[in-house]
Amino acid sequence: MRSFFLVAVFSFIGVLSGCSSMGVEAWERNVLAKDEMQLTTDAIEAATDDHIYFSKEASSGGRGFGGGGCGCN
Amino acid sequence: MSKKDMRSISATLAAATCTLLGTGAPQPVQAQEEPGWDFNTALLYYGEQDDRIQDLSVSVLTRKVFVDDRILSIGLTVYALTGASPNGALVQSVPQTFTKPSGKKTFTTAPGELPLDNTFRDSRVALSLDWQQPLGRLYAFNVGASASAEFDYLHVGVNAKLSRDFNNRNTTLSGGVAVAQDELDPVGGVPVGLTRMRNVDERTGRTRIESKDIFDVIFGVTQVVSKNFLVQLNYSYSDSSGYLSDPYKIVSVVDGTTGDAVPLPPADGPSHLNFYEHRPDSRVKHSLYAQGKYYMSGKVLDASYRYMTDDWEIDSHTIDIRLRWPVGERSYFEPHLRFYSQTAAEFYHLSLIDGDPLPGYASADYRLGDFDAITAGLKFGWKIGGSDEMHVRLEAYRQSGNLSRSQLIGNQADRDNYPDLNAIIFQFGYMFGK
Amino acid sequence: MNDGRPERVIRVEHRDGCWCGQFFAMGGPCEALCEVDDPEEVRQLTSLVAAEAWRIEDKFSRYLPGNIVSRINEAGGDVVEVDVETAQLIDFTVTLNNLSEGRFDITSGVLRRVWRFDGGSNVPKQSAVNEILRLVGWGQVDWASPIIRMQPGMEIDFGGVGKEYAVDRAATLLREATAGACLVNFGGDLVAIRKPALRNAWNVGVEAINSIRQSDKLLKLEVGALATSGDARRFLFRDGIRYNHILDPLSGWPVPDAPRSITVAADTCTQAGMLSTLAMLEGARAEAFLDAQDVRYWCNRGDDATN
Amino acid sequence: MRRLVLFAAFLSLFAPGGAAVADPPLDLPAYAGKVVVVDFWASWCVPCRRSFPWLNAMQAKYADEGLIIVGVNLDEERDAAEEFLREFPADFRVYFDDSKELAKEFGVVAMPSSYLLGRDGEVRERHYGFKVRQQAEYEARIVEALNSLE
Repeated sequence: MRSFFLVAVFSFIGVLSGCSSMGVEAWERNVLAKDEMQLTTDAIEAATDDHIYFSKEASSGGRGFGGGGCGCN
Repeated sequence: MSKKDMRSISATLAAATCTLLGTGAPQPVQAQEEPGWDFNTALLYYGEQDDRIQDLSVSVLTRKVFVDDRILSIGLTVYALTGASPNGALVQSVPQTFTKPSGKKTFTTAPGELPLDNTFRDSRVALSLDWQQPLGRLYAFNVGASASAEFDYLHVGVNAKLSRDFNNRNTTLSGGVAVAQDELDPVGGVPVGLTRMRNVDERTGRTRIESKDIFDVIFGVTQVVSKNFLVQLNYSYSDSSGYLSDPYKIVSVVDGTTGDAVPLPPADGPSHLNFYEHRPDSRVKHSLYAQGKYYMSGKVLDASYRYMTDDWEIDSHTIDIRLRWPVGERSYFEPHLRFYSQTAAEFYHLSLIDGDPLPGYASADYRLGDFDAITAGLKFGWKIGGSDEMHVRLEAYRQSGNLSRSQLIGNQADRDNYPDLNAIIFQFGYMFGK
Repeated sequence: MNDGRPERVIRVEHRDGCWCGQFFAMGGPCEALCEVDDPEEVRQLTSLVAAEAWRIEDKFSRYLPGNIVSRINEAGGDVVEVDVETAQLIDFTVTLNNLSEGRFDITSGVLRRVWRFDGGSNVPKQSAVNEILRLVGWGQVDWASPIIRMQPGMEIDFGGVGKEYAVDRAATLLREATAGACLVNFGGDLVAIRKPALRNAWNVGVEAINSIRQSDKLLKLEVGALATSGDARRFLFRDGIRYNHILDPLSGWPVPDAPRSITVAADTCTQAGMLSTLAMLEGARAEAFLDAQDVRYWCNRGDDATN
Repeated sequence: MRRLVLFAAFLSLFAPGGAAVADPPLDLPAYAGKVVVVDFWASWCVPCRRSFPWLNAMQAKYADEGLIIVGVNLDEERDAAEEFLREFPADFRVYFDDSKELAKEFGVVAMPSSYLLGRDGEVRERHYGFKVRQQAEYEARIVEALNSLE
């Protein structure tokens, strides 16, 4: 299982290194400008989920900066 | 009046007004609405089965966009928490008595039941502030602060982030730092790790307040791949130091052959031998987070993967998939699946063996064990009025622990020492004023 | 000439970082805000504005005996010759009458004899409406500029256009008198003359209730005009039906489904005011009408529950 | 009523938003001797909304001195552009660059992108994005171009 994930991550990095040849023209961003195409569509939902999983699991963050708190339950 | 006739009216009127006033307007009108505040509000219920934790919270996130895309966001969440949480002790075939964290009373767990500490009745208030603004054409900058308070816990933090666009804005690199300080002031004081659970009114070996410092760094790349495909990759580093244990958690001490908890002579205190847990005083985490958003004729696939590893030897994988599926012009469904898997911390011990030398660190907290979790949910959102939106979300969360036979001693194999955690999440959200 | 109306005085005060001259005209408080440092100069500029407002009020108010409106209304079927300014105003209202297919009508004021919008339940009988409706209709007026002749009993009323006209006239005077940025505001109908230098724009509050939240919108007006038609407080309520005060001269009854108020932004106050009035007369189609006009507007439909 | 209809028919030639008529090709060299602002925009672009009132004001203010503003639309769908124009009417020429040829020629890298062409037809200034707080500076560049002889 883990090796699968690592392959996924490295192939992702490989894709990114080809950055300069990727992308769209300035006028081709109508889809990317939509609310539902933003990386975080609902900030409260994201924060809520982060807090729930922070309180129940040993991992947190990754997306951005988390909110904190003890999560002691 | 037909639409075409209607349109001609303003022109006719302008001409007539010009005749009346003897002059036209020297300049055309320029009026813009001062952007107001927009609000994102939510009511959330999180409830665990078997009378464990129930959490009700209300969140309000308000945002104001100032001239030229400078944005102020203020968030406030109030939580009300009740219920019980496993204290780390093992299930036994006899009743077990424990001293409450306050040190003033005891409670007893029935035979065959997982010992739960039911003193949780807490409220939490969390506040966040964020200011975001472009710097020139290609840079953007944001600073933020967060604070939260519980009756026994205080968190304050600040963060800053800078990003720059490259490659005709198709690539964005960003970097940020955050620092936070947390302070614990638990009921009955902070116990010393790996010492025996105290009797009622025993006051030795406790400090009142402990704290921890957290330092985070994040680097991210966002890349536009095509007109409808966007990816993000983040690396984050997090360093916590200070008091990282949970002052309310304990570890059972058992007989090396039977696996049963070691009984203590009768006293106004615990019936069996338990130690307060003790975790290292520092933790360094690394995570890689990748997210992709893909638009396919109205539907949006949002998939992310996170790999986390730390020096407590916890590795975790998280996969999160959402598919936003529009229904008509004004509503959508969004199924959500999340898979999580983690390995145990190196100092995770279901129990400690009586007579063996004490390990440096030990915790039986189920959250540091080896487990898998799955979340499945569905969200339905609909637009009201111009751009206001409401949504409801219902999700189920299940955590199942992985204990191998080799970790269990004697009778432990006959008891469910790592029961599944089942919870539901319900959220109602309302966004308005955009 | 103080006949029970407010005294004609000018007050100058410093407000929101600039000098503001205030006076009372046309049934409400009026003001001129000027980005001019010298309060004495602001007093002089305000006098200019106030003098024009009072002149127009005296000339076109239907309450003042002896003025041109009274002479026309009391002619008893005789011919009256009007001056150039009055003729231009009448011509203007004739254009509006045409544009609105008869629903904007300066002879409709007599309907107020049977309709009293005091928030009560005094809805008139159809027979009373029919009776008064005989005296309404620009089509019955003989108008060949500058000669006017009306049926006895008919009345004209410039109330629907006078204030906006006065704001524009005052703004024209002010624009010539000073190089500074000014805002002329006659009870919410206003013109911004030049963009203020100290701030980016004039801040103007607009009563807008398009959604379930009741809040005032704050507008940034750089230059140009805003005018509002309608008044959320003037209505009748009977048998579960709310009657607004916008009367349709064709039927003699309030326009169904008219918004409570509409604010329009346009180049001149007269244009803004007329567009908002015409939109009101469109009733349920007010927004569609304004959408077709390519203007910015803020429509207040409020909550149609009882009070 | 007939009078109104006739009048209306006459005025509709000048009515803003009358984009349904076939779009004549944009012939920039034909504007030689004028100062031209070529402003590339799209309906989904937020700063474009802010720029329209300002462009309208500039066109009205400097038309007599020889300023021509051309708003070049780069939307993929004409309907979206027309809806935008209903909300933010343009009092200057709007050209629909359906083939995006003009955008490629100018090398548009941001939305909006604005190019100031002097009386000689050469590009004098490029502005990417639109900042309300830089309006005065944009205006000063236009005035400079208008005042320069060649």
